[in-house]
Amino acid sequence: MATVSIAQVRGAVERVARALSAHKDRLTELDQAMGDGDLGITAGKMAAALSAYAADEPPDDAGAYVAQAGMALNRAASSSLGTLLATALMRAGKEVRGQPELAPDDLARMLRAADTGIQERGKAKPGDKTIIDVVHPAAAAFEAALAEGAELEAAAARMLAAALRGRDEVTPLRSRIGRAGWVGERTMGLVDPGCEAGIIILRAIADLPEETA
Amino acid sequence: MATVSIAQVRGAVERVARALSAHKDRLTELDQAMGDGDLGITAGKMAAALSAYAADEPPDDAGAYVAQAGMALNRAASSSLGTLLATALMRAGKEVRGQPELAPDDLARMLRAADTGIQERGKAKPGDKTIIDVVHPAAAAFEAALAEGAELEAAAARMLAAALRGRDEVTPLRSRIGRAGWVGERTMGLVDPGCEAGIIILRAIADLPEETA
Amino acid sequence: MRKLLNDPNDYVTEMLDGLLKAHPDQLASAEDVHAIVRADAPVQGKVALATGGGSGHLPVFLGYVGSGMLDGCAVGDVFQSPSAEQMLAVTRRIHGGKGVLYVYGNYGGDVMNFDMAAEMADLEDIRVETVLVKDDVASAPPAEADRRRGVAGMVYAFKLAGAKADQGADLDEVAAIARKTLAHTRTIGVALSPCTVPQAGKPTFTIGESEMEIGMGIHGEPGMQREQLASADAVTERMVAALLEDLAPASGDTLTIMLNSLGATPHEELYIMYRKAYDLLEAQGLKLHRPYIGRFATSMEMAGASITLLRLDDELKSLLDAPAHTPFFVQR
Amino acid sequence: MRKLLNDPNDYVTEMLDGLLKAHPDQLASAEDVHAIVRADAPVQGKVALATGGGSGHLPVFLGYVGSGMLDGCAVGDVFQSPSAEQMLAVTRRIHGGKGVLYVYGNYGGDVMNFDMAAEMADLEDIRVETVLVKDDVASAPPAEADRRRGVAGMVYAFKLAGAKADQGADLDEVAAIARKTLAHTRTIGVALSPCTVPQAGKPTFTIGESEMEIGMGIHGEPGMQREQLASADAVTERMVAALLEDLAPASGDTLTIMLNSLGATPHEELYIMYRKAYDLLEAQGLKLHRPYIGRFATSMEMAGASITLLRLDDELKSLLDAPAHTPFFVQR
Ligand SMILES: Nc1ncnc2c1ncn2[C@@H]1O[C@H](COP(=O)(O)OP(=O)(O)O)[C@@H](O)[C@H]1O
Ligand SMILES: Nc1ncnc2c1ncn2[C@@H]1O[C@H](COP(=O)(O)OP(=O)(O)O)[C@@H](O)[C@H]1O
Ligand SMILES: [Mg+2]
Ligand SMILES: [Mg+2]
Ligand SMILES: [Mg+2]
Ligand SMILES: [Mg+2]
Repeated sequence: MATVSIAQVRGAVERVARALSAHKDRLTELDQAMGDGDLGITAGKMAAALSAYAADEPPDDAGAYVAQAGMALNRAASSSLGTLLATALMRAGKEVRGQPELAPDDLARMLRAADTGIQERGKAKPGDKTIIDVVHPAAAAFEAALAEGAELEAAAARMLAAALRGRDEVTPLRSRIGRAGWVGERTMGLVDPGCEAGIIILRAIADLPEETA
Repeated sequence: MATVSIAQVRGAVERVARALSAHKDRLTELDQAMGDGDLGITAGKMAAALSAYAADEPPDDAGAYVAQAGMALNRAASSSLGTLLATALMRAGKEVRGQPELAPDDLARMLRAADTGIQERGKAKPGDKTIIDVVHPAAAAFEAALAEGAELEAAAARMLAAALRGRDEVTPLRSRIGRAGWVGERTMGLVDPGCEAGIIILRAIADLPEETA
Repeated sequence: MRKLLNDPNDYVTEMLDGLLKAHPDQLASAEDVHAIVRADAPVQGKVALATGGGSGHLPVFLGYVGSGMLDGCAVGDVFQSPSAEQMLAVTRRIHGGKGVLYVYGNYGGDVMNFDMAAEMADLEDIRVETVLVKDDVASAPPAEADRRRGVAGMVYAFKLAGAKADQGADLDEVAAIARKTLAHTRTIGVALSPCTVPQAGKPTFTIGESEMEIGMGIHGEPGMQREQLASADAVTERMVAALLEDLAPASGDTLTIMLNSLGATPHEELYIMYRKAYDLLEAQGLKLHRPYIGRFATSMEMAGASITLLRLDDELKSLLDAPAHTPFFVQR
Repeated sequence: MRKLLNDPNDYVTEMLDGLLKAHPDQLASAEDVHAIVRADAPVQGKVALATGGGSGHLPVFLGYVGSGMLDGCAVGDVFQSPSAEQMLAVTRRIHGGKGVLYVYGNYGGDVMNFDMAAEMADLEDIRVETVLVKDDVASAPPAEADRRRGVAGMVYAFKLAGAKADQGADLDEVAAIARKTLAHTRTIGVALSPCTVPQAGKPTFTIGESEMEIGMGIHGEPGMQREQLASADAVTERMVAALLEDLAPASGDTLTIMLNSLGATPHEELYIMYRKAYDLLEAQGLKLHRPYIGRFATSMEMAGASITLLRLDDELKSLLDAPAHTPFFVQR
């Protein structure tokens, strides 16, 4: 099966930067409804940091490249989600340290490491209605698809579908973590902004088009 | 010619209180345009203080009665105009100290003393566009009317007509004193709030109806 | 009205009630709760300093009653002069045998009432001197400086005259320091929003969301002009230029500076302005000593700021540096 | 946006630039201007105290860096956590050989970043203890007190732990004082207007002209409920009742109280509220010691106020009374 080159990773970083920037307002709106409304600003800072990062020539270590993207992210945007995403990138990069290119299995391990990293850093669990409810099922679906012999593109599509389902499944629930935890029952029925950010990022990484429905 | 009893003075105090209270909003508006907009509040405080004062049985000294009304006024409303009016009442009362009733000439002297008192306390002159431009011509007209043999009612009407002319003559001018002095040219064409207050008070004292034009 | 209050007519009385409950070791009232004095007044053998004016400007006026600054303060309703009677009550209670200095802002109502109080005090053989604060350069051109309003610069007069009085100086000497301080003090303000006088219940003036008025007074008196809100740097530059033009310090002079919020404007923005003012003044060869940055003379919840400059000589500098201690102002 | 600023992205950096220009004798930066430390850091042989958090709350957080309180502060963008790197820079620079205590508010971003910083400091053999501030009773019921937000009560933790560190106590003892202080500290706030985060350019939330939200957090986090603005007395009564229910002091206990403006609300109104709080607490047989009334933890130009109660024993009382000196907080 095809491998992913560092140039492709760099392309993904650029796509994530563009996607975050394009969806700033939507993230602000969601975060205003149940948080402090800064997620659009955070997304803008992350986008700027990532696009500046991608402007430089990458090293030939894909792992280091991803981990250092995480460090750049933390410097630029240290809100909850910024810090969790920074942690996710650092852990994912660490997982494949030294590798010049990434096989689909590497990508699966990276996604799993990101999921674990987010859970360890933030001390939240699946079902608490956070970005974990997108990343965790996405990692599982990607792994399962590969195990069933799916091609990279197909596995990516299943990953994104699982992520979307994860987001929608927790939408009716009450948020339990972070700022949204303080809002209590009023969060029921509202989309978690971190979930939405997770979707935006995963879709950009997988280079898939937006849902149309 | 008829004299004015202490009971009538008390009636005048009550009328002034009612008139000030009734015109609060107009005074606020005028003071907002060239001052700090508090003249309506001041008028309300003066009205309350005067009506409380008039509620008590007067002594049989008209001069003391008027002077003490001034002191009550200063305690309640010590803005520029409040203080000037308090001074005016104190000086007017002092002028007729010990008298149980007031002849028309006494009233003329009181008005003159009020005019002088206001000028001494506030250090403004006729033409500076202040309440002086109402009180000063009013005092002069009242005196002149009496000298020409007019009855009290006719003299009072001439006094008020002079006061109105005084107000209108300075309206086109630039204010030179107090808060309005800081507004400078923008005061040209605006009615001075202190002039308006002077008219309201003199009209109430004289018990004359409002202009209809 | 976004304000925490009960009956608007009780605003000042309740505020003073709270003040006296909070600081019984430092403050007391003289006859009437609207006459606030140091708890240890009269301080015998010291010239006493009194001020007064409308409420709504805390820490001005009563916030500077305390050791090293003022002995007493007559407290008016919001933006209203106190009465001559209240001023006389303060005067009597703080007089420690060496006379009383009145230092207050140049506003008609206050001047007339303090003049009345001084006449009454004179009848009681209390010697009173008066120094009017007229530091607002925007309120009249230099040729008519006598018509200028008193704003934040009065705090320097309180501080330096208070320090002089603490040294045992006599009334004329203390008055001379107040005059000298004010001769070298200039202030200019900028307003971005109005405030609401409780008894009026509506804003003192209206101003567009993205407008400002440079030179506006602390009761909303008109300034130099109404215009589009500019950047902090541009606003600071204009304010500093207006002050320097009027004060005309020489390169090498030492100034103290006050960056004062009118109320709503946060500390963060004062420091942004200070940064620019510092750069501008340093570039002119001026030295800055002991900046005061915070809320020193407010208009309740008005947004905006004022800048005050005071040119120091050695005497003024050492008086500025003397300790002071009030419920609102502590300097070691 | 009624704010005095330049490029919104430079708001915090320019603010810090002004701060360091204003107080070079008291403050310095460590590596990055967003890491503020005492000018005399590290103080050898003293436990160092660090905090951090978003900007827009002055004097919280960096305003309490100074003698008798904190040694350093990591400074985030407005309402944004600083990064772990900034915290590490502060930690390194203030460490005087006796360990570092982190005391900061319980917000997700801050917790994650301080945890990362502590892990990194550990690799450099700097011992770090962490105490989270969770004093806002409106943010979660008592059973979930661990989820509560940290608000104005943190100032008491800074003050008392700082005083303990000054006595030469070791890290565990200083941390224990911070924990004990916070165990006896409760805060509740009420908001009357939003504020505007410079980079967002619009108000953090909307609230009607005559509405209030009791229990709202200092970044506009939702409170207990939105309702019609009531009188100052009624609002104070509800706030005090909520605090007493949670803190449950006994008659005869001594409390200290903080009446804190969120920004725009003027001192005058804090004293009106203090008056009522005083009457209510006295009526319960509680004694009040050393009230703090002013702006201690703000949300820029938000209108509203918070009340904090801290139950004192002799140890806490003497630590509260110890002197302190920062550019924003002077106690003799
Ligand atoms: N402890 C946590 N664990 C996992 N996800 C979290 C956690 N805290 C917050 N999040 C996610 O972050 C999102 C909010 O991000 P952000 O706006 O950066 O937070 P804040 O402004 O509160 O620091 C939430 O919607 C949620 O998905
Ligand atoms: N020095 C003065 N001499 C005479 N009249 C004055 C003087 N100052 C103010 N006034 C009058 O008082 C009016 C304003 O009264 P008021 O609102 O009480 O003043 P302020 O609010 O400035 O204390 C002016 O319109 C003017 O007529
Ligand atoms: Mg957020
Ligand atoms: Mg007026
Ligand atoms: Mg007035
Ligand atoms: Mg946030």
